[in-house]
Amino acid sequence: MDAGLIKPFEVTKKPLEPARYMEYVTHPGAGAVTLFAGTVREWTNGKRTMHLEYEAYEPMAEKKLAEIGSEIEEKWPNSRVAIVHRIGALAISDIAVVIAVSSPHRKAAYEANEYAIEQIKRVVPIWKKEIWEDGEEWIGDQAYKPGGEQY
Amino acid sequence: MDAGLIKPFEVTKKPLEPARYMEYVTHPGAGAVTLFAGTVREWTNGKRTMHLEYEAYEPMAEKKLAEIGSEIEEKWPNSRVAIVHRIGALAISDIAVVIAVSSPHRKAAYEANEYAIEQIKRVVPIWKKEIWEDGEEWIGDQAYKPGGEQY
Amino acid sequence: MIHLHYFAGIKEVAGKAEEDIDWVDGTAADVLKWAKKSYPSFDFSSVQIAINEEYVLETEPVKPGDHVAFIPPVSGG
Amino acid sequence: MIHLHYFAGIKEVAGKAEEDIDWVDGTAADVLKWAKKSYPSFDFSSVQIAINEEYVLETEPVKPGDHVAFIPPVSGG
Repeated sequence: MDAGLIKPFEVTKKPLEPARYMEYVTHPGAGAVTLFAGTVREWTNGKRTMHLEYEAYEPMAEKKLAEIGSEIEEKWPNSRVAIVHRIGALAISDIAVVIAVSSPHRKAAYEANEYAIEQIKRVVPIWKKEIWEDGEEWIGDQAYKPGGEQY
Repeated sequence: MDAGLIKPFEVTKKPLEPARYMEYVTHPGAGAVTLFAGTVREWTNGKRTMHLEYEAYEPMAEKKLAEIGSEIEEKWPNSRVAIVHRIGALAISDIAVVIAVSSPHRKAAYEANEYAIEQIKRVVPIWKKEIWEDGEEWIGDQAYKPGGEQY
Repeated sequence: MIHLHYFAGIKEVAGKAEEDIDWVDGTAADVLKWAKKSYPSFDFSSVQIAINEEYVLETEPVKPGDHVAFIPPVSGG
Repeated sequence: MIHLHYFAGIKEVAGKAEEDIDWVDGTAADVLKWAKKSYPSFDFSSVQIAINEEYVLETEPVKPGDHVAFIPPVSGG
């Protein structure tokens, strides 16, 4: 695994390898690395998901992921961040998103990681369609309102 | 990597491979996996660490790690947990501890993971010696008082 | 001319991911009005507009050559 | 006889990781008293006692055959 060739903020059709992003963010000043992997869950509210389809406005999504990374590196000094999102068809237990954050101290590493997933769900133009046995639907978690209170 | 052969609560002299523990906790009911890696930091309060030595009361430490896992699976239903701690000599950026938690939802996965590291630092009989350029010292983060308020 | 980008449910209703339309002058609100008229079966009520990959208010001017994207509620992660 | 276990700084002061001592009857506090007398250069003030791999209060009885561990403040993670 060559961590040097990693794109730290990427939207990709390829399966995600969490270990590569952990290695990418690890550095001698880090005492804590947190990693979040969003995985495809089979059952949601009693409904069985067969698979998911993710779609993105790719250039804007990558730009927004990088912005979240910059915000984190500013809010939590000496942190390092990588955020990658997979698109296309994903099966149960596949990893949709990986967020890796390193920090000198653990509290910041947890907080910054959670901040990243909240921001992704708010502003990054990526959509998920759930495909069940008897239908399918594009899921809209929440609307982004520029100038509104969410941001 | 054969996740089937993993010991989910272990104290070991071998380098830790985080990906194995992520895979171990991932299951079709999980929508979120969090992983914490405690890494050896070079600088602490202006003092340069050359390396660390970890020591454990191994059977008791593994028992305590498993207890933390059971507590988590009780407090956060449908979570799955693995916690492993490395002992012996560790170099800068080596991983000392890995905590992997899966849960149906992300909030629980973050909370449970942070709970695990707090408990480790409180009750698991593992000790770290910092070796600097000009000396060394066993580090005592905090004392465990049975019957006291910490637990 | 401006370049329009559709995603998720809008893309399915429009039957395409992109299209170019003639454009001289106007705001994001005007583009949205055009889209509502062109694809009446889609509910645009919670759709945001991005111009050249940046979220904008509906009062933002749209100039020829701009990329205008209709962003339905996102659901990544 | 009971089996004593030392770690970290205590192990360095004792010069050994384990030792067995004669034992008929007493509590964890009595074992601690013995250790303080045997290794006076170590500060036992924040040391906890575990009997057979479980933390105990100092009032806990210690029986022949028990494993008694001196647990200085832990620093794992």
